[in-house]
Amino acid sequence: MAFQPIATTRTVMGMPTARLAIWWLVVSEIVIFGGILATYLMHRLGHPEWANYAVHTNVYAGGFNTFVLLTSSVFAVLAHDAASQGDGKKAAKLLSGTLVCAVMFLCIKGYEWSVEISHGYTITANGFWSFYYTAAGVHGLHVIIGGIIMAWIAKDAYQNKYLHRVELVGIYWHFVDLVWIFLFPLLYIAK
Amino acid sequence: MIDLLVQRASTYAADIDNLILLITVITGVWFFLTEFVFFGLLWKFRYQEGKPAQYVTGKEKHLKKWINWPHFLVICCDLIIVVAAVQVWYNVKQDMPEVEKEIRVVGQRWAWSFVHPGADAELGTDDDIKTVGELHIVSNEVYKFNLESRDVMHSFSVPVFRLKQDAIPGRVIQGWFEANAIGQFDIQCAEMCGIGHGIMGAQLFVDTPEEHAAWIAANSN
Amino acid sequence: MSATAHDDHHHGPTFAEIWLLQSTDHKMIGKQYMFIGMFMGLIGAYFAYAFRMQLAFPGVNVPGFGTVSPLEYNALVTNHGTIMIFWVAMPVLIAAFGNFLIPLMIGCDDMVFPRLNRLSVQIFLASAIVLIASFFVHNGGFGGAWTAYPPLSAKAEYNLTPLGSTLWLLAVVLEFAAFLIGGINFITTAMNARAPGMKALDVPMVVWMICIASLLFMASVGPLVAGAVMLLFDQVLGTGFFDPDKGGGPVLWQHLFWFFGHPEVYVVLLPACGITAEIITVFSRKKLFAYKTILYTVIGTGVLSFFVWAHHQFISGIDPRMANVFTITTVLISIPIAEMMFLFIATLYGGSIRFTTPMLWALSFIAEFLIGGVTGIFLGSSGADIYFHDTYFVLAHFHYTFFPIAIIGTFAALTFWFPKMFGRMMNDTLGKIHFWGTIIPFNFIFIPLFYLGAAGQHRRIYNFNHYPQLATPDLQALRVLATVSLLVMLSFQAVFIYNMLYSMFRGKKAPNNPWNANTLEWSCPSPPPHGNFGDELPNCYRGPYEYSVPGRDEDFWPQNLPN
Amino acid sequence: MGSDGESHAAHYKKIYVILLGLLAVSLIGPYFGEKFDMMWLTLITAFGIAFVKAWLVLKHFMHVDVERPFIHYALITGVGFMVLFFAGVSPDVMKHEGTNWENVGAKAEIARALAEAEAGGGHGAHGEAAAHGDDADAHDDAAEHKAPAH
Repeated sequence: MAFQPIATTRTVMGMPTARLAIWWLVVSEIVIFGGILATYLMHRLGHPEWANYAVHTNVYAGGFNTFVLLTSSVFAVLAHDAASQGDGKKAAKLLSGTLVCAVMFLCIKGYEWSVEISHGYTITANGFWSFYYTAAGVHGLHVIIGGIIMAWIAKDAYQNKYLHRVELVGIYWHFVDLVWIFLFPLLYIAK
Repeated sequence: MIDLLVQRASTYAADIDNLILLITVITGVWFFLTEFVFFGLLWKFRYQEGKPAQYVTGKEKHLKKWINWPHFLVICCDLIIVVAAVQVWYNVKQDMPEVEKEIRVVGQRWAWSFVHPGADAELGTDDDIKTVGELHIVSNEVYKFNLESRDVMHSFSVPVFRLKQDAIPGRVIQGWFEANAIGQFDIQCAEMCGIGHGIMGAQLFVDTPEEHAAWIAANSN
Repeated sequence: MSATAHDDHHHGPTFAEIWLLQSTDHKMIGKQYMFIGMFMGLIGAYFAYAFRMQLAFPGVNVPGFGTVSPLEYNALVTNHGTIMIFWVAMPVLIAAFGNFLIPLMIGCDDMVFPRLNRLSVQIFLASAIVLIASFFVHNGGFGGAWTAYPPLSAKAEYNLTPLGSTLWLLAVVLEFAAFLIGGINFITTAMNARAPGMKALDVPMVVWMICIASLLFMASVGPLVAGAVMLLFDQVLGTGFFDPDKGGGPVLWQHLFWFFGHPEVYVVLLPACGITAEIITVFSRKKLFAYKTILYTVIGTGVLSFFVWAHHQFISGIDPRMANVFTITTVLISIPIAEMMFLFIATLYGGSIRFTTPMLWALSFIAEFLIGGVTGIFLGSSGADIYFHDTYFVLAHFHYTFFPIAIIGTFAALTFWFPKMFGRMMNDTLGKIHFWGTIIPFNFIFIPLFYLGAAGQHRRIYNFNHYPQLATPDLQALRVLATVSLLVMLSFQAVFIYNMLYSMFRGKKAPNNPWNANTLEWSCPSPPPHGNFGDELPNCYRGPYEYSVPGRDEDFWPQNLPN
Repeated sequence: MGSDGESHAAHYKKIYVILLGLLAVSLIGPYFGEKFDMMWLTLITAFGIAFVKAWLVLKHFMHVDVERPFIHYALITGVGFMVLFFAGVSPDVMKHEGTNWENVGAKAEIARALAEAEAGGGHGAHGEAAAHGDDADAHDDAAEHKAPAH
């Protein structure tokens, strides 16, 4: 790294600085997704008619996407395990497994959305679909950003450089998976 | 205290003014006391040659009590203020006394329009009188208003009544007032509603029963 | 703005580092935040000048602006508020002094993530450019109040500034992104990169305050980021989150906004309190009175600030029963802040107070903020707020809190740390002239506005002769007095700008520790070189406020001295 | 972290299998819950299992249990603020009337949508609000079983 300040190496709180920062990033993401989900939940409880709209969400696509994200999470944690033993190549291969799952997740979502939009359930159709696209959209954006950063880290890891970052992007990735674990029942199953 | 600036023209105006007076007295006492102590300390402990500063950690009992006692008294004053405020709030905003007349107030981009009950004192009948920019009411009668907005958020504010309630598009909000002073007063919009927010005033006419009857006769077709 | 050459840095900061925000040095980034903030402050002051002239002399051709149309008036008022809070108070108080002071005060060489720090200032500059751009689009800047209540902010047919509204919202979201990244950097640095031997209670109060402020910002901005995405979709795509015709509700935005809004005012208040604590201890040569209690009141205020948000909405459509809950929590939160003010005043007891310019600013912060705090009780109690909501009383209240925070706090910090930031001393007499020239007119602006607010004058009305009860000569005289006082105050700012620019290049050379203070930033050369403390970083042996310790010949005991 | 490397990977794979099992249950549960109209079954399987899965990911993948305690406080505080936000906002957004106010806009919207669902409803084909205007032309083809309005 061009210039690494001594400050970054200090661990007064007993944990590496980078991991501390990632946890703070996760806290700030909790309040963002928390804001969307709390608002969505209020509307779902206040608008019984949304159940009729929610019927048209494709549970099978959502369920399969959950399976895809869980698989990507297990790849990420295996990659972290490999990185903690210094095996950069194996970590990079496992991270690329996560990335494949991420791309698959986005493709399924793309297909799912195109079907729904063709049926006329656009974001401006009604309140439910507005929240559906906003929540899943913000989550999808986080999957894309996470994927790009993970690809960068995997490239470095392949040359055994900055292996500690594999764990960091893993924590972020597991959080994005966690958000989907809550998003899936709220959007798809609550009929 | 507020009545020195703005006339009291509704029954609960006095309650709100007295609450404001109570808060003024309590906070005024604490404010001047604190500023006095503040400037006193500045003067007493200003830099003087050969008089070094003391080493005070803040754990000394005799000094801490000078903080804890005022702090405790501030908490007591706060409780008094809260109880008084919630009481006034309950009377004005939550409790609805038995209503003699009902009017509809509609806020829209840049004018207030009113629907008066008309001769039969019943709202919703076809003899209602609709006016724009003018509200005619009788003094010493409890009026209930149904406040709504057609487009953006407005706020129905009658300073002489100490009345203020935002009009939310999509909602009907009720409130009440009882005038006890005759005259013509201002109605203002108290929520930013776009380019014409400044010209959205209306006039409130509090009439005697005779004047009101004459006005109804003149206006019901 | 070329800082003197750093000794171990083979050349001074390059042109790109200064002007194209390429530097990763926390001190350079701090100065960049400060100068962007001050530039935006000039724009905010210019807007205030323009609409205050319109209020005092309705319809006049304002010199330097022209006649103010109602649409322009709304845009001026809205963007004055937005700029002063998001682009002046936060960058200067949190980002500028946070960036400059935190690494120096906890004895490390830079922020833990220097490149992330550079990214945050670049995003912040982008947000400032986007906001300025929103003034020049069709129909001008967004005019729906800085709180941007929908449906006015959501529908172009209502606010008539479709481009301006969306650009305004994008600028605010970019500013949030900059401060989220910056905030995480501050908190992680302060937590993990402290000097060896510096326990949690040895950290200077301003570092605690800036970190707690960043924490409050990060925890409260989440729902508003979600709200901003919804409002953006409402504006651009036509969704119905806040559109009553499509089942949405404007009250939802109010809650999303004020859940962020109230912690936000404590986000800007706490750094100013920290700066005041640093300065009054140095210039009264006194230990801070009850450091731990102050810390608990700060944490208490921070947590409580999440429970009070609906006192902004007592009469704007929430359920009246909720107002009682929020009255209680609002009056409750005045207690920790009152306690903190008492403890600051108690710090002066037994001191040897020197009235230098920074001390005058810090003391005036306490004196003026008390007025702001006291008038908050009127607005926090629901019964009185029925009358005062959205009147000039509210406006005067929050100017008595925001002005001490953003302007007095900034001048206090800048005059105090100027020697360390630029390596030169400011002229003290000019400093005092500027102080009195700002403080006295400030009171003559806002005391009349309290009076006007009590007389029932409501906010954001550009011409009061539509209201017979408000168009009386004596009320108009008060508006003229407030405007004239504003003109006087703005003219005195020229004294400050001259003093700052002159001193930056030709001021007297500053020693390392001009004020004989204890904290670590005074133990390194001024301006500090790249890497701050040269070859090895200092250790910390005691608390930051060991002044006038009995049995020592000198009345200060720097943190880094072993004995 | 634990004994030698090999058992780690196996440990993570074991957790992964449990997660997949829970996912299957959370899919089958609501299917039966709807068929036999057992609302509680849908709730428990869909949401209850979501919390269990969340805890498994937190514990085993993010190692939050071995993390420093202040990280736990930070995460819990974040979630706590969202619960507080829900509590403070729901009386105005979830409910459509209260003391002295009534959200006629939302009620009208709900009534219209439910009436429309009823009109288009009947067993089988399911009407829905395609374009939001009044002329809702139901053209939904995928016949799904009628959803219980919970």
